[in-house]
Amino acid sequence: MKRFIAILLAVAMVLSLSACQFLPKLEDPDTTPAATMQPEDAANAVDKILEGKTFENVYKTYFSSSYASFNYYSTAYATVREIIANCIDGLVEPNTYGVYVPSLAESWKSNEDQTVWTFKIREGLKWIDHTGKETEYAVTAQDFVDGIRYIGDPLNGAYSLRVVRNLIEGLYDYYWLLDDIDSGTVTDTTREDAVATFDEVVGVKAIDEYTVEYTLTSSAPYFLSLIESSMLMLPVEYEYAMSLGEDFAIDNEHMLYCGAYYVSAFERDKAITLTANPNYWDKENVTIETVEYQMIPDGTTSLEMFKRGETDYTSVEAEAYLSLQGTEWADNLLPTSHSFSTNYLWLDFAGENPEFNKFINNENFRKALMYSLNRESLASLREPVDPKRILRNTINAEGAIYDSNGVDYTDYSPLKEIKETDYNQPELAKQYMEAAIKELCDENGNIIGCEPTTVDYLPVCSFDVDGKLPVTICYVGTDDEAEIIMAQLFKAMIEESIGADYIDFQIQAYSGWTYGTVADPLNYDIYFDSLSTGYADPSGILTRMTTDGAENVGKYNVPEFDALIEKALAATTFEERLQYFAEAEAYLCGNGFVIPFISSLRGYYMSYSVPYTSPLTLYGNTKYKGTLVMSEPLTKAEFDVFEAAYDVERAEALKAN
Amino acid sequence: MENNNKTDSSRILNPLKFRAAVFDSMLSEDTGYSNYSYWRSTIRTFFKNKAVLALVVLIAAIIVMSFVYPMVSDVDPNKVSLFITDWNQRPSAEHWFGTDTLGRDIWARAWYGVRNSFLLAFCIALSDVGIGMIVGAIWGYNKKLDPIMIEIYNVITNIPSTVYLVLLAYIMNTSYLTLFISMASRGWIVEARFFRNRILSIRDSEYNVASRCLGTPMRRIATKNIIPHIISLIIMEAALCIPYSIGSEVFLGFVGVGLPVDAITLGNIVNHGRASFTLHPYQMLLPTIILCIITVAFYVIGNKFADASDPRNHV
Amino acid sequence: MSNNGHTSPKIFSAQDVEIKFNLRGKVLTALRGASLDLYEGETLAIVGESGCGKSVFTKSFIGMLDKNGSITGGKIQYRDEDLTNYKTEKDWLKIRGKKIAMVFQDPMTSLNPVRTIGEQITEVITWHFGTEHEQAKKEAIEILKKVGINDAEYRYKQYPHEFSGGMRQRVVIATAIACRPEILICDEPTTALDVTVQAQILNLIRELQRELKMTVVYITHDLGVVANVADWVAVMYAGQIVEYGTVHEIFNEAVHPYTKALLQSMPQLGIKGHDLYSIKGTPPNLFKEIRGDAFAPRNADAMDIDFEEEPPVFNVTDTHYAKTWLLHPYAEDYRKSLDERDAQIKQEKKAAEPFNYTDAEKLLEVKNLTVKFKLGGKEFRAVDDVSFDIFKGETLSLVGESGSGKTTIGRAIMRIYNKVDGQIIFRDEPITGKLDRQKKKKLHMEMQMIFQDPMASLNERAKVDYIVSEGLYNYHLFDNEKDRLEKVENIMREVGLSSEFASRFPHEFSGGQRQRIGIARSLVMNPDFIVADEPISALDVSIRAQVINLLNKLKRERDLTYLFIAHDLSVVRFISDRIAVINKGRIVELAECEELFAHPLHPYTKALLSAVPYPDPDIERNKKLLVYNKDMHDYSTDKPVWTEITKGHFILANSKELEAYRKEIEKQG
Amino acid sequence: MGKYILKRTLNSLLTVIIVFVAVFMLLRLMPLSGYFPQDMLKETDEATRMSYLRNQGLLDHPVKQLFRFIGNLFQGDLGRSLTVYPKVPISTLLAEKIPVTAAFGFSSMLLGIVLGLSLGLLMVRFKDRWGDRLGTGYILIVRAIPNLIYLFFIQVWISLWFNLPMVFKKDLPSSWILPVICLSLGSIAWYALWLRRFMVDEENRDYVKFALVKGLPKKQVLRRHIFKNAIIPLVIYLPSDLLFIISGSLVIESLYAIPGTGGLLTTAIKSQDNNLVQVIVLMYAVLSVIGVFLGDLLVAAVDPRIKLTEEE
Repeated sequence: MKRFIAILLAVAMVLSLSACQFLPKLEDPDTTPAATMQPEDAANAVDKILEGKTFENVYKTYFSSSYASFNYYSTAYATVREIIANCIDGLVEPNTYGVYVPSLAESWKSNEDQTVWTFKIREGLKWIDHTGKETEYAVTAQDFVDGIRYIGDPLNGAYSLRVVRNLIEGLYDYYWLLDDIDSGTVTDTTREDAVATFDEVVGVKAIDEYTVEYTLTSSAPYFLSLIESSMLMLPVEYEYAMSLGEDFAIDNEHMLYCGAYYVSAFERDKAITLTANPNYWDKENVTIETVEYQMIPDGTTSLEMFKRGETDYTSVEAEAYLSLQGTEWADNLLPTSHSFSTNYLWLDFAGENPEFNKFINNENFRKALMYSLNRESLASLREPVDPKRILRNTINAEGAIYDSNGVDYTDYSPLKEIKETDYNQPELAKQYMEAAIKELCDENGNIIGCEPTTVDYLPVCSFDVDGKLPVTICYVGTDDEAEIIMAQLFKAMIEESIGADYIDFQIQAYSGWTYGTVADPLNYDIYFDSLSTGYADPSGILTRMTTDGAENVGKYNVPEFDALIEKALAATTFEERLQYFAEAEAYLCGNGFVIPFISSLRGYYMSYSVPYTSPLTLYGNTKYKGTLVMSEPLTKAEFDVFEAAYDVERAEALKAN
Repeated sequence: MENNNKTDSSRILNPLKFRAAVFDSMLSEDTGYSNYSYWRSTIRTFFKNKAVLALVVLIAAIIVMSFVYPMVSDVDPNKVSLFITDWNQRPSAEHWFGTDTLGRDIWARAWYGVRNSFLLAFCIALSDVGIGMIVGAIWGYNKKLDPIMIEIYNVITNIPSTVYLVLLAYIMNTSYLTLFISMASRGWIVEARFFRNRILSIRDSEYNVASRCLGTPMRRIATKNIIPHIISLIIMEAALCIPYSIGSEVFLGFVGVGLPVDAITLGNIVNHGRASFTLHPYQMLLPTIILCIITVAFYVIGNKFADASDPRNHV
Repeated sequence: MSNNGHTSPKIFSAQDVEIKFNLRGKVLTALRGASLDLYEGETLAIVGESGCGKSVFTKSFIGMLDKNGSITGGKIQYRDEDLTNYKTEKDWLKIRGKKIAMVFQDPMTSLNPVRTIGEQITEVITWHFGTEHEQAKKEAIEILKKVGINDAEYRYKQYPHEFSGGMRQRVVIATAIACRPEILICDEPTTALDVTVQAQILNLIRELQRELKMTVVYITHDLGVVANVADWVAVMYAGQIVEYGTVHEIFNEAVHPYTKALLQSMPQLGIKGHDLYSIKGTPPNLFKEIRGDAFAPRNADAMDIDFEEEPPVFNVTDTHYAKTWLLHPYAEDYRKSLDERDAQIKQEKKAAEPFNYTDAEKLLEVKNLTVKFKLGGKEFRAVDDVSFDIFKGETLSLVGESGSGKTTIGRAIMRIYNKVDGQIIFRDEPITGKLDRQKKKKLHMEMQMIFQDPMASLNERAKVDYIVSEGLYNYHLFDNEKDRLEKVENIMREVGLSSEFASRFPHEFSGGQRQRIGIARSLVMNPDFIVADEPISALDVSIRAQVINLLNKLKRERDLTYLFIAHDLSVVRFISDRIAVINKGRIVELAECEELFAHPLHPYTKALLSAVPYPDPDIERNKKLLVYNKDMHDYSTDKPVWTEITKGHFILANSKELEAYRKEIEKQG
Repeated sequence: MGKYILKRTLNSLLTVIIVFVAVFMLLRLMPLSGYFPQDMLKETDEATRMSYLRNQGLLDHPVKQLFRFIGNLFQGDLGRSLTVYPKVPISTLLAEKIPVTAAFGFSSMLLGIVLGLSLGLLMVRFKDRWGDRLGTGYILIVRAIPNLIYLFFIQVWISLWFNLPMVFKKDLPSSWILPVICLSLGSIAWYALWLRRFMVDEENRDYVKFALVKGLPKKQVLRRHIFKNAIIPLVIYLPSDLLFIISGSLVIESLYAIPGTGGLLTTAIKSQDNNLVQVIVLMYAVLSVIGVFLGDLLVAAVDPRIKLTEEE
């Protein structure tokens, strides 16, 4: 499951973010001279290509894991995000250059410290149903308030609630009051009474029919990107949703739409058809009439089907990329550009394995691990041509967060140093390991204070440790083929650089819900996962990584980091905030509490769509609004032209903003 | 019928021969002697088919090779390379069947895989047939047990195997033992039923009744009267168990209840190879061919043995 | 043609037919030059033991040899057709079933169980004559009526399992004659049937033959049947016809030693208290080349020439010929001396005194024995309230048709069933229910059983040595290995087997030898009482006498008591002191042997006795069949009781019947 | 007959109950954290999770949960999926998925029976000749080689050679071809194998010899006599296909992206969607006992010798 989410995220990113050229530091796989061209030339070149093209009304794409439900508040499935992004509009949306432009909100403003945001809603819009017909329900400010009302009720089981619940004034207390009433801990008030207080206590209000105002607990300059990324900020027709109860949005017929498309056909686990909304407020910019999704369970099949013209898009994994070289398709391979999702290693600081536990709490050992990873080798699993471009040493992705001066968050010192360090230093790793051994072991290789025992990581595994070197490390991953290969590579490089006489690296593959059975009960020593920068603020990830944060799966204890996060949150300016966050992140990464190594990017793709024609949804999911679909596959040469032109245009656009 | 005497006039008969001969009672008894031997006929019928002989030789060669190779070879089948240039190499002099995604030698892995898979399958066959036979014997012989056993059979075969496979995976390590237990957890009852049906037909045969009249204890009835009659079935079932076990190992790998990732088995190799099949078909080629040879061979051997052990086919 | 005794034209001729089979890589010569002619409307019986080639011979007439067999010599001619030239199925279909039809032994398996009998008859008619289905159906119903099936229209739609054995054989016959064939070959048509039904079927065939003017060929080992039906008899031995003649010639003036031996070994011809004449050894192995007269090794009176030269065919009369050197002029003296000796022996034998019951000691008492079985959820009584005693030293026979419950009684006594009702008392101790180990051991050592099927009752995978000493092992009845071997050797010798046989497996033996091994296995325990469950019914005629003699010998020497279970009254009469007749789970009559044959009272006994075949054509053709029907009794109010009507003569009857029986006895005096 | 059916039904019911209760209770042994998808666990704190579990009734005593489930069952409420398809009523799910799988299952069963029996007949007709050898080879391949291997080859190569779609699409009839063929490969082999074996057994029966002696041609005897008898033992298993029709094939459905029930159980178990698992297990158990039961009824209908009262 995790893999699918990762792929989907990557796919989504790839589709939308076909540009990262505003980051001059990142090397392009093959740098083209077009990068230096003049805006007019670029535009002309693009026009020239587009002149000879015919465009399609239908876009055929695929998904690889099931669409469980369309309930955008409660579903945990990342797959749903793409459908919802196209079917339910939020208050704002990015344009093709990533600049926020009006969507359902015509205009917005915030107060000085960016704690109160007021949005003016577009008037006269109606919700439509799955047949595309207008319903009696109008899209109003109340729908946005009701969205929050919906997620504020524990019975509705809203997913990924934490950020929003903490950010919107009063929502946290409201939520727990209701929960206490449900569980019977609070008896002096009834549920009805508590629910009735929503409008008073929670910081979201419909000032009038078309004005909604959010009051936040802290300054949030990134609020617009949160609106883009979080489905919890989407509107709902409350009366309609309540009338359906639990049936709300279980399929396309039990929900209402207000976006560019509506789901006209839905076969669970099989196919989804999006049809353009005939009453859409921005109808003229909707270029594709129909988007057809079908389920294709694996990458090999999607590639085959792309070759046979059965789909308009396919991702091309590293191995496939190599095998396509020299075929007719070699010209159509396009590099994916960027992913905000970072792959990193969790380390278990409180696990039962006494050997690992001793060592992981030692800084030298953590550094030994850090320096033992040959990230390029790992990266070449996904990007065989230029593995360097997907290396990543930081948690938050480069290019995701900028301060008001346009300086990238990862260029803040001391994060910049970490970003630029080459961690593939086996010699250094060995030195650190020897240092650690000196500190932790006696001369006979016995780990001091460590008795032979049996480690019980059931249901994942159980094994015996002898309290001596080599240190037994239990790496737990999913049974996904690609992840197993990566794990085997980990094993090879760690044992090779640190030495198999110091490290005994054991791989356990586990299927099923890995978090619930592996990560949460600490049934692992090292675990591989990914994190994604959700919106234009490091807090999205970093606040979850504090000592008591939800993302601190390995139960490390980092008071220094916690303090820096406190400071960051309390900072008065956004730049100061970023500075503290950068320091905190550098602390965490530099000391090896987490070990990020590459981005989730997967090498290449092939497509029929013209790049840079859809909104640049950095934090959300692909929107098809504006996308042009050609009748033949895009070639690399064409792509380069588009890319060059886009770079120029985007620079212009950002400058103008 | 011609009614003429057909005496051959050319032959002169000796009148002295027309006298009483000495009667040899043993001679008269011995004419009834038949040299038919069940096992000899079975083996001969079995090997009469040249294809079967070839398969037996082939399978023996493969199994011997799979045990000898790990002993004599110094190639580490788990040796991972960190360099992309070593990955997915095409067959070459150094790597006869190329290397896999992480640069491991497929030739070496195939033989380790054959050994491990075969051992696993063999153990499963042993346990399925062994336990199945014992349970089947008790089941077949004890009429009172019958309704209970049938109920147990129904229940076990009715619970979808994935349910307890996953549950097993939950309570146990991924290891050969887990795989063994999960694969062997069901076969025995199917075998037991098979043997029960066979034993039921033997149970009331006259020679068993005769044994009971002689007061023969249960233990000896089992070892002397029953097992010798179903030994050919046991061999056949065990032989047929092997392709089935290998097949389910592949399937379990597909479902995700499998072996430790470092474990080299044919199932693991084939499942790995499947992912990159369209890209590097040679990676799957050798292991798949060996796997198919083994499963086909055992299937054929099992069936041919069954045919050969059927007295009706002793022609 | 005129002088060969046949009055009608010859329609079929087989000359010097040789048939070989490939079996386990070896060649078996099943037929070694057999010749036979068939004449219109006549009845020929081919007599022989199993394996003599009689079935193979007739199967070759219609091209039905098994795949591994082929005709390697000779000529088969039907009217103008040379059947040896027939190669394809299409050729054979011209005559198979249409001109030459065949009826098999077992009516229970000859009909397709899942098709109605009507369909199975109609399909023959439609196939051979291309008749319309409706018309064929009409014809089929006609034929069904003809073979004596009542309510034919209704039964046409029934399935075989809804018919009794006799009825099924009628259906089989109806199917066979549906095309009005010229030749009907009946392969042991009555062997699988009960004796009372047997006679009816033979009558039916005779009537049909007369009506349809068929030539009928019987293949049988039962000389009684031969005597009943045949005009002509051909005796087969080891793949050859050794003697041929009219039925009277064969029965009264047989010349071939094999024919003579066969007739003499019939228990009907035996004299109680003396050994039955028996043929030694077992039929020859046809895998080997046979030199001289095939019967010579078993013929105690064989001549030297018999071992060296194959005898030619000698004519006895115009209608009678045999293949034996005895008919050679050189052998005339020897033959005469043999005839004289036989006559003398016959005169010397006197029947033994009947068993003296006056001071006989009761060995076993069966009181109100009832055995119930569950079949299809319904309980039925296989044995229903049966009581009798067995006295020490006697042979009590239980006679009944298949399914009458006789075997069940034997097995109940042997404690094979866990639950029986009633009482069985052995030596004054009840033996039903649970017994302790000691008692069980004692019973196992005192009571033993001999089984019917020598093929099934020996463990194929154990050596004879183990089989025979199984009982010894169970109770450690030997001191050491040497002692055990000695015991085995002794008992083997006692049953007439070489002790060398001990290291062989059962399948290496012939049926008679196996039966002797089975007997040895029981005797090794030194029992006093033996339940012999149809010990000879699965054996060939020539072997039967051996086993009967052996049983009698053992009884004499070891002072045994037998409960002899059988369906063949002729054997029973020879071997037993008392006879109990059992029908449908109940003993209907029990009396001393001669008393029962002389004064049968119960209508079932009468019917049974009237149907017993006798190997004499004159008696056989004049016998009157009595038919038993359970509707003869009116037991609705007056229940039958087990009553001793005269001394030692028990009968199951109600008061009204008793009265009638008493009157009958008085009348007979 | 009525009594027999009643007895059988009670017996079957007992089996179903034992299976169901066993599975239900086993499922309750799984850890609570399993009720949450990975992302949800990371995103939520302990208290939120417990609140969710409580609201779903998952914290109640298993026995209470069992009785609640049974109670709802009698009101026609199968409950809602927990993790795989959050909140979607299971009845809706099944109503969506079963028809797809059943359509495939049914067509492949028909294909399997028709082709399998034809192949079996062919093999007997040409016993020990090319037809038989070819069929034996086919059976060998299908039964001996792990199906994953050849199914995969079929999807990649056969689809290419015959220009067929690689995945299933509802309104594209040609996309039905490969999955149906793949699904029926096994049952073709099964029917052919057993029909051949039973027919060869029947060939030695007396009634066959008698039918041949009657002068009927071999072909007719095969069809009218042997086939009719040999099919009876096969008929028993026919209704067991019912379960297969509904349960589908995990491998084939996942290869061809068929939105059926094939992988449903496995996914549900792996995702610890207990509500879904228990319903599916219940359904399968019921279907399989019905299958066995129907098998007996069918045999009784085909074989005139068997009357239902005679069973057991």
